[in-house]
Amino acid sequence: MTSNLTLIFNKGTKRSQHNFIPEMDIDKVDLLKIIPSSFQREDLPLPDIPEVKIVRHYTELSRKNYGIDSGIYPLGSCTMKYNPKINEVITRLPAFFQIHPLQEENQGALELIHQLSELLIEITGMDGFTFQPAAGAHGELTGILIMKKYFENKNLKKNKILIPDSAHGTNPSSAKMAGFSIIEVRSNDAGEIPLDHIEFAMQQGDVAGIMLTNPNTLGIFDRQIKDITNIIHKYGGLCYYDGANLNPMLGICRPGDMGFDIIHLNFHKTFSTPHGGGGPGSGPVGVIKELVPYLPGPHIIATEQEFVCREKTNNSIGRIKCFWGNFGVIVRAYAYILALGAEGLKRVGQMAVLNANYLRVLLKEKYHLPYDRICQHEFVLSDRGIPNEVTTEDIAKRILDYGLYAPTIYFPLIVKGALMIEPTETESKASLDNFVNVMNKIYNEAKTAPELLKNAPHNTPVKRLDAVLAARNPILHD
Amino acid sequence: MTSNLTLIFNKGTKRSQHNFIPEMDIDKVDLLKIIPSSFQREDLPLPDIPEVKIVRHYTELSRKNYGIDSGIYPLGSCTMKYNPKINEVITRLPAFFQIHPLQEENQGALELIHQLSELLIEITGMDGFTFQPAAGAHGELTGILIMKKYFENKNLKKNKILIPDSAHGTNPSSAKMAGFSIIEVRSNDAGEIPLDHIEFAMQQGDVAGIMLTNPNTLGIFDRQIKDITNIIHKYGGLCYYDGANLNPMLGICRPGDMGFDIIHLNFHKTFSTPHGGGGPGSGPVGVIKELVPYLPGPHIIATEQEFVCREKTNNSIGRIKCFWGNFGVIVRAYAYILALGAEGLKRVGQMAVLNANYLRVLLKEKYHLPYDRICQHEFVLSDRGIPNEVTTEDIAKRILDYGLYAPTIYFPLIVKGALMIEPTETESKASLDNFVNVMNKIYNEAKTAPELLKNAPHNTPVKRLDAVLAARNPILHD
Amino acid sequence: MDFILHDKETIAEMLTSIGVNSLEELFQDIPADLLLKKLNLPHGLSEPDLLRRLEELSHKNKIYSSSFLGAGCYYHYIPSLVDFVISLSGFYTAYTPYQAEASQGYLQAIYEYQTAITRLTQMDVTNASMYDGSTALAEAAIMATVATQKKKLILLEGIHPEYVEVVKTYCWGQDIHFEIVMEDTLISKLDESVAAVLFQSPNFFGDIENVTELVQIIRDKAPKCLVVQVMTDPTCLGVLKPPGKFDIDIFVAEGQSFGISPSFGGPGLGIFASKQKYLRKMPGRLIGKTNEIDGEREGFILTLQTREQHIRREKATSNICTNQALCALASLIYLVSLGKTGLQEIALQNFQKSHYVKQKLATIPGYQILNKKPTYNEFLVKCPNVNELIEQCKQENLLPPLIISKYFPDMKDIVLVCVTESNSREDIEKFIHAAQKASNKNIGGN
Amino acid sequence: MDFILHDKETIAEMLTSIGVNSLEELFQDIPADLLLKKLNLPHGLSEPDLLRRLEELSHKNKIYSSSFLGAGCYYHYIPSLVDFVISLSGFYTAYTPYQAEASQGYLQAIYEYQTAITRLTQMDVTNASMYDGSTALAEAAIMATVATQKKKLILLEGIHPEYVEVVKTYCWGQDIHFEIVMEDTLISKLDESVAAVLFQSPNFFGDIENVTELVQIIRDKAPKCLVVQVMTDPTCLGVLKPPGKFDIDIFVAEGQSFGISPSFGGPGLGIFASKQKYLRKMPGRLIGKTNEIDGEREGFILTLQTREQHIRREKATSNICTNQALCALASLIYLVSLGKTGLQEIALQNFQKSHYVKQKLATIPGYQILNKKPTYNEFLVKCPNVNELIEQCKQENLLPPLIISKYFPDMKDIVLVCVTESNSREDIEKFIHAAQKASNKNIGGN
Ligand SMILES: Cc1ncc(COP(=O)(O)O)c(C=O)c1O
Ligand SMILES: Cc1ncc(COP(=O)(O)O)c(C=O)c1O
Repeated sequence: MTSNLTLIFNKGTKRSQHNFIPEMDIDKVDLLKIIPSSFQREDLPLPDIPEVKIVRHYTELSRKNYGIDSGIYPLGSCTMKYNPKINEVITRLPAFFQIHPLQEENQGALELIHQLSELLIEITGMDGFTFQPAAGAHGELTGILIMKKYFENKNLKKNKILIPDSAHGTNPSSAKMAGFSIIEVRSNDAGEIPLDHIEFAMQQGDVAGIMLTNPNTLGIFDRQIKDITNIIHKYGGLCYYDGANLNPMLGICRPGDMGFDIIHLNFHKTFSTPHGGGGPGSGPVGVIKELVPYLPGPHIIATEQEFVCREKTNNSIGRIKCFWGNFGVIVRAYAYILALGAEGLKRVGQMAVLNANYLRVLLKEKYHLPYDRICQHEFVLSDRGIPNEVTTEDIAKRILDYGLYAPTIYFPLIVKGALMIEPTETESKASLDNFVNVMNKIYNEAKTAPELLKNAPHNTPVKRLDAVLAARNPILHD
Repeated sequence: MTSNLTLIFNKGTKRSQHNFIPEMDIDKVDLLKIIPSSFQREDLPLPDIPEVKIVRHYTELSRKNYGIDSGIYPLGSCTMKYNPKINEVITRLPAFFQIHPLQEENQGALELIHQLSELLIEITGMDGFTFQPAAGAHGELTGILIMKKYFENKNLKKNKILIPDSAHGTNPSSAKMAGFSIIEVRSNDAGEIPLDHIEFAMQQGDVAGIMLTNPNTLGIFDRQIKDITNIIHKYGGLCYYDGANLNPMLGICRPGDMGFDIIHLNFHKTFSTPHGGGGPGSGPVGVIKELVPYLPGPHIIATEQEFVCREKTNNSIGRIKCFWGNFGVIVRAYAYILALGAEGLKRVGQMAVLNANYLRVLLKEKYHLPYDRICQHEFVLSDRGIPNEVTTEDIAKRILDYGLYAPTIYFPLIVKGALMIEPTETESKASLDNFVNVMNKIYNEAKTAPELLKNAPHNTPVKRLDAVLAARNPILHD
Repeated sequence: MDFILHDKETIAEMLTSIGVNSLEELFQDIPADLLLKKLNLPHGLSEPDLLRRLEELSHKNKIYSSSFLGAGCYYHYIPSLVDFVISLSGFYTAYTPYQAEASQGYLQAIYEYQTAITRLTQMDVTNASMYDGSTALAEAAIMATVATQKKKLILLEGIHPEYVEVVKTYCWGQDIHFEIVMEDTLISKLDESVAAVLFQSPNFFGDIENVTELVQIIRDKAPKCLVVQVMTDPTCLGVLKPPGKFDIDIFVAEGQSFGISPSFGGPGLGIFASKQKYLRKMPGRLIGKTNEIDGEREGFILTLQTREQHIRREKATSNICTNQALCALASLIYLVSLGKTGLQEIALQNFQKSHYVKQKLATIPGYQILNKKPTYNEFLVKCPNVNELIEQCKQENLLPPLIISKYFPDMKDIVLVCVTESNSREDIEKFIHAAQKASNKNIGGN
Repeated sequence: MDFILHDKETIAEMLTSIGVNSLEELFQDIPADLLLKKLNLPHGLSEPDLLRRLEELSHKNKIYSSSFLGAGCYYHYIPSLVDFVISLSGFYTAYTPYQAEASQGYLQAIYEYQTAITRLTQMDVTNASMYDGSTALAEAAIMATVATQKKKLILLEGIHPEYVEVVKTYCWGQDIHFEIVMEDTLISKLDESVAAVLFQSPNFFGDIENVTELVQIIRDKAPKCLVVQVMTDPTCLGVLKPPGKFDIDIFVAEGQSFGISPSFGGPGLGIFASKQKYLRKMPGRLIGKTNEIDGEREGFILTLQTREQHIRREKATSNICTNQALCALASLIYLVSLGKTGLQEIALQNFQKSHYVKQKLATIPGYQILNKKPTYNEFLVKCPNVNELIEQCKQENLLPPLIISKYFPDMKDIVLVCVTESNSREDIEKFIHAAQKASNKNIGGN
């Protein structure tokens, strides 16, 4: 079998590539005088590739990849929204892009971080922020470590944490990395958290608190949220808010007001910084006043004259990442918030929810909607009732054939064969109608021509790939 | 018939678009106090389109368009070569991109133009340059006007000009715009210019000179070029060099040495500035010492301290374009020449010719090659012998089906059913081999399945379009 | 550096296929004495060295924090979408869309450009672009002489002086005669022999002409004479009545204001539009909508090519081949990004802000506004001390207005001030301040 | 501004389809007292106003003409191809490639990244990226404790102090103990209970360790102990023997030097590689090559996901989800753009240029190079007058070296100097000159 793939490594020539090497303008000394030969490598198995070939190779690859500029990207829980082009310009402003994290003359950067903190405090209802975390999960770890430190300081042995069964995998995983063991909370039929379970768990005395997202991964706003956080607080616990689903709440309702003590945000979801095919992200963590001293340091303080950097406090959990976090991403989020302002942000929340509900009512005509009620940013369909044993995966793959991207599948785990759909506010009605259209066609195909789905996709650069083979015999590089 | 097309104008909404309007920070006065209502327009039939839709619309259109980053672009006479990415960065350096043509503090720009002039003088063997012309044809007009002025000054009535039948359409057209009438020179069987014809024409006394390109549009270097220019000069005429085909001559042979008096260059061909889908280009004109005073002004002069701008001389033909020419394109050409240097430029000439000849020998196995000899930058096949009345156009359209672009067709006019192929130096052997492969496949298809060609293309966004209909009933806007 | 792809082995292999022994043999047709020994040029530079060199060179130009200079090249905010779109390599690395089926993206975009321009100007037809405003005007002049078969033109005083020079060069090429006349003598100059009257509005001095009146005068006196309008900053069309509503025959403009960087004056964009009846006399490319030959779908294609040089050679309507496609695309993106709301508002802000500056300057001792007609974003000011004003502007890091004597030596102590939406209130206050200081100095006897 | 698409009419229509009467009704599940009245934030800004604001803010940071500061973040020339490729919207506007068939472009690119990194490091396997060098090291530390089932780590003195802090935070989270030891006491600290020894080379002070010896010592004394190497500027691998040749178990590095802008220290790139045998213990995404289920073609897919949080939840090898994909892509483009020739030459220039500066400084009275081992592009210098050196650098528009007492208060009058290929001869002479002036001042008694 000859391969259909040509890796960039097969595009080298025997001609040395000098385009990117500055001319050496210092007299050379024998390298052996600097470094013994036993420290030197013998060969460097990288090819020399002409510039033209590199450009064409990656231009072609980029066209074999779906992005938000191609169309709807309805991955539930991922908030794939349009990334404003101006932000790419702003983050590349030389005096942001070229500055060194350890340089002294950095007032612009410190001011930006400080201002952004103030803006987020208003948006979320928290009292202080750190920007070190590089992504949502990293923020979770940071937040949960703050919990840990808090109880350590109080000399309380609370090494368990409540996490609903609808939670994202990063939640239990992050809690585990902070040394907690997880108590899973089973959601009730309404997709919400049963208060009595929580009360019971908290009564045991070894539970630090709860980690949840609201609206949750079903897209449902937990109506008893205030009761939940009250119960946790009643027993001295802390409430952690996974901000991955904050988008529909912008300008509508704040985690701080819901009673949360610690939250993380995903700039690459809610605040429109590009996902970049899986990062870089940014996952700032906000806390209530009492917990501010626990944040990773250093902190930026505004004095009358300037912005200064205070080393971390004694209570701080310590550094969670080198330097200042993913500053380039932070700049984009700051620009986005300034661009939208109060009204714009509220509009985001409203339109995200409008779009989700519009899809929900149209799609539930053919597809099973296990939690049939007003949703927030997203909703979850199931594969129940799809004819001819067509699976959720089959549907997802068939969607690709229509030139669209598929929803998140098989998550949350509490819905069998889940299709989790989040359109975000940056889809037009025409785009939503088109998605419904495609979904309806696929439903009909499932009835009349199921093989079309079971062998899907057909119009993509490759047909359905063998995940089992990949895992059984991992080929991870050439 | 419902249209398959959605124009951007159909993507508007009733919501005003404010993203790109700065906030008004000056007290407004009633517009009627500034300008009477009879001067004001009633309506402005442009839509308000949300940003997301604009981005997606043009992202999609760009993907429906072949470019040099997609692969070989073998348009003969057009020198479609790779456009270095760094040049796009350089031309956007703020102190080039943002400067005003009438600002005083412009020493960097003047120095650049002056230096580039020096570089081109060495590359072409001329003595002075103007950068006002915006494209090749504009350069031709400029050059021919210089001829006109020259003879006017000498009080000689020379209103005819020799142009070979292989010449590009712009040559006769430009000459006409300068008030000349054209004497077409019939090429001989070797594709070259018969000396006796020229001699005869010049003897008539009313011929100003000749306009030609060498290598010519057949890709043939006229071996008697020196004799040609000598004859013209003998009769007091001037020789104009159409520089569109200079690429294979870089570092090999100079128009100045061939005996030319006036030349234009196409920066967007030879000097690798992007064609941009048909401009902007830049067509600087170079002349011998005697003609320098005829160039459009102002001229840039280097004094000891600075670069200064001298108004045009009395002999100058006058301005040919506002300001300094297409400066942004000029910057790219300058960067390209500095990047390549002496060796790099020669390499361009050599590899361009190597690639063309490689294709030539491989393609002539199946296709008819009317002028079967070593070529320079390009060569011309004909449709003679293609089976089943398949035409040049059919072949071109079928090439598109293989994901490549087609050669220039039906030009030069002296080859019936011409396919004019110029690969340029920036194609790899693999790319050339692939092109040959496709051409051979197509030849076989012409034999065995001619309908495949006659109905081609099949894999493009639209099938073959009706040019006759378009011209009969011109629909030029919505 | 270079962009060569072959290593030595590949070159050898290819030479063998060709049947020659060396690269030199490929140049066998070139007489030996014409073969160059060696280009006397510096060695090539790598990308980092090149970038450093060009950055240093660029730093010899000055960038100002704000500009009060216009005169044919304008600072307007360029939406981020413009550079995003024109940087898509499917656009900027393409050639003229000869193979329509593989170029539908660009063809559609230029068809959209034609649509935007006809809507904006209310003219019947527009081409796919000319080099710039000045050459577009020259081509319009020639087109008028062809359409009317007359060889005489009248240019109304107030056309950009560099445009006038370009028109002059083109006209001389074709033995077309022209005269520049003042508005008040226009009537006396008009007769049957005139092919066209060319005028600029808003004109070089900022005046917005009463086009209705002007056209009336021409039509009355010389009914067959074409009326050609040129404009250097068409953002004013966000508010001003478009040429199509004034019965203009040919309208041309410099499109640089529509999303194209100043870039030392080029590339710009020649906008060219005319009445339907002159379509086949028009220079330049045209994109048309058509159908598949054997299908149902619509598509776009280069059309009416029989007007063009590659088919008609010396009988073509113009010699233009490469035009300014990417700039046309930029201007399309500009127009659709701003939209109706945006373009109206931009024009409004230009009116309002320049009006504000005009009024402020008028209150400073020694300054006098010279325009008697309404103006858009430019106007003429008589100054107490021009050089001092320039100096003060530079000290405030403002790009100073044009000293009009550069073009009109007789017009002493006068500047052409340009104010656009890109001048913030703060910039404007600085400018007023500079003007004040220049006035004080003068009064102080400096 | 905003990025909303619906006009009022559309909103009304959609509300009707949904069956509610108002937008407010969509939030019916939210208790009334939780509904926000109004965000107390400024009004939104348009693009021009936003850009102006951010430009002004950025100008409060200083850009220098050249830098002698490294310490974990480096200035290397970034080829133009890097920004070109990562700006292709198919890349930067995509999500993690969950739907493999519609994401082959990115999947292949990251597979190529994995290939480039394994070739460069000669390690068996590498993941698709971690957040940065510091967190990669922390994850390596945790992975070592999981692999060995031991809870004790040794960190060799010389690891970037901020990395040490991060490792400390992560270790505290999991009750892992660690100790920082000097090289000469390493042997005495090694025993069966140690999960891993972590060391940096070239280390924070610039020293290149004798890795052969170091690994030997560890293997001799504690055969089951893992050896983890970290690196902050892996361009040195153009010349230095790679970790895979030293029997390193886990290798991590900060990849910022590979084509990623400093950007105030982030985003960077966590490079993570290990021996094959630890593959299933590794954190992070992995891209694998596979086949079509029903076809002949090969393709790429996310694989070994059972290690990951979205499947394994609390039993995952790590909590990482979003990683640094676009930065990994940037580093891939950097590596293939430079190629073998380029990377070797870059490393060579870093060696040579820093050596040059070292030697020059050593000749200036009062300066003393403190490194006893070979160094790459950073080294420690004892100065006659640190503050004056910093001042002089600033006057020459040079970003001064790190005053090491920032991290190590006991180390007085010492700077960590970084010299890379991006420092031209001219920059270097300026720096030497600054050092000289600082020395003179000191001797002059200032
Ligand atoms: C609900 C939820 N929580 C947490 C995360 C983790 O965020 P990140 O991917 O930025 O680490 C995600 C991301 O997919 C998520 O959807
Ligand atoms: C031989 C020849 N001459 C002149 C020209 C005209 O150049 P431009 O298109 O830049 O006006 C061309 C361009 O196609 C050409 O190929």
